[in-house]
Amino acid sequence: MTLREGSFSSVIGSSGCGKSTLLKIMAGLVPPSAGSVMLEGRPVTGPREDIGMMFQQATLFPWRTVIENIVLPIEIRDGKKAAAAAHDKARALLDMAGLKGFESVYPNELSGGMAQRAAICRMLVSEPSVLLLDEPFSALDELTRDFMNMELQRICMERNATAFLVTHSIPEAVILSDVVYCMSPRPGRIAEIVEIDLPRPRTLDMITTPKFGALVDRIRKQLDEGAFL
Amino acid sequence: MTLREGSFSSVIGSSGCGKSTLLKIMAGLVPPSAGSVMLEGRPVTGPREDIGMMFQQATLFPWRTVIENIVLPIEIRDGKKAAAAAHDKARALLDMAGLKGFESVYPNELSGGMAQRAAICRMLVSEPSVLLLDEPFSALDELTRDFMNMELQRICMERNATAFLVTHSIPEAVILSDVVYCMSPRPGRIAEIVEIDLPRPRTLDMITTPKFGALVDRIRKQLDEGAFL
Amino acid sequence: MATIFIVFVGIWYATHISGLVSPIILPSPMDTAEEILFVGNNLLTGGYMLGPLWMTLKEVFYAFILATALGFSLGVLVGETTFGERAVMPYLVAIDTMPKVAFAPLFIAWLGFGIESKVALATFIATFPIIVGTAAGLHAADENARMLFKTMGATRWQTLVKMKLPTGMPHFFTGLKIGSVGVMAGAITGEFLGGGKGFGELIRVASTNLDTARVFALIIYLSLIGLAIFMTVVWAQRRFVFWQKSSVMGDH
Amino acid sequence: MATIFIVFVGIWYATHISGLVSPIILPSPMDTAEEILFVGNNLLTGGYMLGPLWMTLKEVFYAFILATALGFSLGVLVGETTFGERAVMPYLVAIDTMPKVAFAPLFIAWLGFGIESKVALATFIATFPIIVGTAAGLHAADENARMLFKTMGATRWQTLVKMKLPTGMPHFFTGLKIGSVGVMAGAITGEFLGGGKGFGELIRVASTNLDTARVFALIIYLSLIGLAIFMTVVWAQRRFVFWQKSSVMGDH
Amino acid sequence: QEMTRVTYVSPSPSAINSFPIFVGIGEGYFAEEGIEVDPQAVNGSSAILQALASGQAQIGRPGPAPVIQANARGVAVKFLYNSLPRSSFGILVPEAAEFDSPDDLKGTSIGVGTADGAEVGFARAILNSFGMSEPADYEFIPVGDGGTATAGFIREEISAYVGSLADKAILTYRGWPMRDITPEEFQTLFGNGYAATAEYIEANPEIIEGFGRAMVRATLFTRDPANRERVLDHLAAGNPQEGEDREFANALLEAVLEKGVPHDMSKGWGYQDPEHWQAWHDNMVASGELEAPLPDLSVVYTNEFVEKWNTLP
Ligand SMILES: Nc1ncnc2c1ncn2[C@@H]1O[C@H](COP(=O)(O)OP(=O)(O)OP(=O)(O)O)[C@@H](O)[C@H]1O
Ligand SMILES: Nc1ncnc2c1ncn2[C@@H]1O[C@H](COP(=O)(O)OP(=O)(O)OP(=O)(O)O)[C@@H](O)[C@H]1O
Ligand SMILES: [Mg+2]
Ligand SMILES: [Mg+2]
Repeated sequence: MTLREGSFSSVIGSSGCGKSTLLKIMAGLVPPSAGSVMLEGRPVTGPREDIGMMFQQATLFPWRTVIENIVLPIEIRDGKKAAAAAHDKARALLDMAGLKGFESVYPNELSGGMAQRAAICRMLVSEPSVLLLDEPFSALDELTRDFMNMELQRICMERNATAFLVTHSIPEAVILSDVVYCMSPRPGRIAEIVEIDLPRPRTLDMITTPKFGALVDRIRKQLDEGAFL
Repeated sequence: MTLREGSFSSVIGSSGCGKSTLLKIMAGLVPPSAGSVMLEGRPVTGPREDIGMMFQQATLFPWRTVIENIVLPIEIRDGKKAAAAAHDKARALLDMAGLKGFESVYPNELSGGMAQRAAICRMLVSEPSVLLLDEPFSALDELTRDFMNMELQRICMERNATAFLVTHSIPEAVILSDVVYCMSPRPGRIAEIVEIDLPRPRTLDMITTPKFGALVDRIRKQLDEGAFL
Repeated sequence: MATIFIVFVGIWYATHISGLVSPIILPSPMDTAEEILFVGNNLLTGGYMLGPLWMTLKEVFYAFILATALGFSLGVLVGETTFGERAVMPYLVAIDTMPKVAFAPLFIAWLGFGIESKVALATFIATFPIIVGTAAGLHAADENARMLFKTMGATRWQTLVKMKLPTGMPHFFTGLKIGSVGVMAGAITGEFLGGGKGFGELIRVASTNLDTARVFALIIYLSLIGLAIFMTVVWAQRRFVFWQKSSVMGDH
Repeated sequence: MATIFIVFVGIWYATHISGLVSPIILPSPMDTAEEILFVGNNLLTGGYMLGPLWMTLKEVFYAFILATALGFSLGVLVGETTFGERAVMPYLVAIDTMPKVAFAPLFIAWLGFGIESKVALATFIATFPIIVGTAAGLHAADENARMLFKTMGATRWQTLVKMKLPTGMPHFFTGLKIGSVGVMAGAITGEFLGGGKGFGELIRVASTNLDTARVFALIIYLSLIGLAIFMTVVWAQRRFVFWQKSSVMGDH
Repeated sequence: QEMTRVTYVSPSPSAINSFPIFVGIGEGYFAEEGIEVDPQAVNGSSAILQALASGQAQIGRPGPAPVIQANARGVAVKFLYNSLPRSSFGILVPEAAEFDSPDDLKGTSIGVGTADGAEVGFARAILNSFGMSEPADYEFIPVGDGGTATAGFIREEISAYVGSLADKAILTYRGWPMRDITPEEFQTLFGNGYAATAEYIEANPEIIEGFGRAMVRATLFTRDPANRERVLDHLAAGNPQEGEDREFANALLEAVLEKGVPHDMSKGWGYQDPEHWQAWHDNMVASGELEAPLPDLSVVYTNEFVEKWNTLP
């Protein structure tokens, strides 16, 4: 499995097949039991700081306000001063994520979806060159989700960032990705690799095109084959 | 807002509009700031035990194996003995949720979706007459999700249980519900009540019927109107 | 609280008038109350007890600061490093098990009869709970938070300061609460063992003179101070660990 | 660990030969080692020290059991009820601040010279950390878990037993660790203060006779026992709180 | 024969300081009187009096000052047997120090132990008689036991140490030779002795009789140099650790025996001189330890058993 720089890949597969684990291996958080991960020609042995990762849980820190949580990666990389300077940027990200006005709120006052959005903002704030996303939009309503998807595409294209997304939504995978990896159920293997050759930038109205429908169907069929019951 | 006994209602609305809070108020966990909740003619002042609730987080207890987590409601209601007797039932539920073989595993070895499924099993095991579900299927792949939806319908119809579901998937809301409540964004109000008059039992192939499509469109339009941007 | 107090004094009074216990072991509540007034009066009018009180307060204050600093540092060493956990902790436990009394001569030999040796002993007693609390706190962070910090490329130091320590605050405060109480006991023990012109000495003198009511009165004043220190810690916890429900109230 | 030991003994030896500290205060490492052998030999050959050792072990054992039971019960009272938190806790803090030494005569008056009075004192000293730890643990459960138990119609008792207590286990063990060390110190203090034919008395005799090397040797044996108790608690924690990372290892 | 159990409390675990008890047990003198002694140790005289008052112990060995103090507080405890007629305390200075008399100590700090409040009164009485008063002329520093006292000497924080005869013997034996500069006339400030509550004495005169007789016999036995080995054996049985180093134990015993010789042999062992009691009492009043003089000092001690004790079978 090779991710080209600037490419957008998705992984789709049944629950428990090892997608989160795969992501953790790619981030260098968990040692792989076999095989190796290479990033920009060098093997990944430990975590690297140009990776932005979002876990399935939001993992916000309760003692920091939302905006402080968001600038945390900056604070870690460049110190307090840089973090203070990044407040504007963080506020812009919050606006984008529909969290305007929640800057100084503590995370325990956020709803599930809001926490997830805040976690996305935190990942984006440091402009990482590789994004690893574990079901970032699962707790969002469709509308917000579509909007966030388009934002994500814009951000990745702007920065030529490499993204790797775990999702359960086939349309989401198709609209965002260059390649979709379908995983078979436990033990998870990559069952099929589907190249998505829709033109970039993608727009939401592509969803209604027949080509899009065909791709979705193809992936769904693939997943049905390995169905768990 | 009135829930008929044995009816299935869904709430749909943008993230952060107060759906989880609504559920908590209905369960009697949080006092409402205005209005009151009546259940079977009596006002709900505190939590009641014939309510089965699932939160947005799985909230499994790390010191209990999966099956012990599942029989917990029985243990609480009827004691240890009844809980031991309910192991078979719990195992059947686990099979249904595709968690066969994970009975004696501790929750920290489950994936996100598996934990969610275990939480659903826990809710179902005590056969509550009212089900309050907060995005129970958000971390599941489409296939598992469809399957779980059908199971949920079957269980509710079998027991004539009243169910109230928070979801972000419009098709999910439509296929399961008798009534769909659309909430407007913050501050959350019920913007529209859509009655779903599809015949019961619903099947997955209804999704492709024009009537289904029309309902989905209607709800989507309603939500678009109150869009958050 | 008042009820408990009344019941308590009631039992005390009953024990007293039953004549089962000699007044040199358990004085009557009235005698004790009288002595409390006497001591209070002495303190308020700037009598001879004010100096000792001030001395003990100073000891407690310095020892608490020192114990917090020391306990925190050692707790981080023990909780954060394998070296600390494996190599240092057994020594700390072993040292803490030792009767502190045995160290009094060493402290006096090195630090003299002044306030220093008492501060050292009180610090010694109060440090261990803070070490254990801090170390336990460092283990409290969950897997996801750890991984998140790794992906952010946080240094070990940053992970410690920005994640593990805040997460461990409730544990740290548990240790601090226990230590805050120990520091008072430690100062008095120190004064008992040698030198020191603090409240401990007043208690000693009263005790040798079999003036048990006075002993009780002095001890009650100490308790109030101890309570104040403890409450300060509780207040600090409410203030700094605001995200955790730290009270029973509003719970049911 | 061995390195620390060597460095430690090295400094000790250097202090000794510098002649700065009289051997009455700090014996030489060699003398101490000799005494350690002597005491070990005495114990192994069933000499007169075996009885006292056994006595002290019994005291520690009973006191630990009692302190755990008492500390746990009071901790639940304090952590679970408003009454406990508001009305009982201040008294517990106040009592714990008091110099325990002042209570020794009372314990002897009521419980006699036997093992009971020492057990009482040791229990007294070790209980407070366990109370604080248990109470803190009861506040550790998160909102979701509480709500879940409410919807399940759990009684207060069930919520306590099946959720709050397991959740609070790490805090409880923090208290237990501190208490396990306190119980040893308490037993020895009790023996110092009155009666009891335990190890504390051996230390006291050696100390009055200014046989400091012997004092050190005896204390080292006590420390080893204290360490063993502590390690038992650590082991129990690993065993019972298996879901929490309780060690630094495997962490980085 | 029915044995009566008597719990005896001493202010320290030392068997040598309570030698009549352990020798009496060892030679079976108590058993002959139908008494089974259960020796216990607490920390200091106050704890002894508290143990007596609570009924946990029947006979103890407190200092005279705490006994006066207890009576002043309404606890009727009677001194029965004066075992250290010559002061058990001394103002000790290092052998090499240039102090020879208490008034040389003007302007210095003096360490006092913690075992007994009595030594403070003792030292204060002596220094008062030299016209010195605290804090103008000297300062007391409570230093605890001998170990901390040596620390005080090393740090030059104290110039003298008011300690017991045992302290002197121990310090000397451990390489810190000490000199006693207490003037001879203060030898009347006697040391610890055997006491019981008035109530107990009244209810059990025959036990007091038997107990004292056994002690006198034990004292005589101990004082016979021919018995020294057996005496040391008995003492080692009472406190094995103290008896481990026989030379040391012997030195300590010698010191105790030296201070135990009555001022007037004709009155018998255990006799208490009313004048000496008065001296103690007056000292305590003068120093303020005792708030008011006792109306009748004779309730504090009794010599009524002395004759019977000294009439040996
Ligand atoms: N503990 C709290 N204290 C104060 N405000 C809160 C708290 N929890 C939630 N809120 C606020 O209440 C509103 C509704 O939250 P709720 O969790 O009900 O949203 P939701 O509709 O479930 O959203 P989602 O779909 O993202 O889960 C949010 O705006 C949130 O900021
Ligand atoms: N800490 C762990 N120890 C042992 N096994 C684990 C652990 N975490 C996960 N697993 C197992 O690894 C498998 C893959 O888990 P993973 O979390 O990667 O699944 P996933 O594909 O992300 O599923 P989901 O879509 O439900 O999040 C699961 O079968 C799970 O039981
Ligand atoms: Mg996953
Ligand atoms: Mg929600």
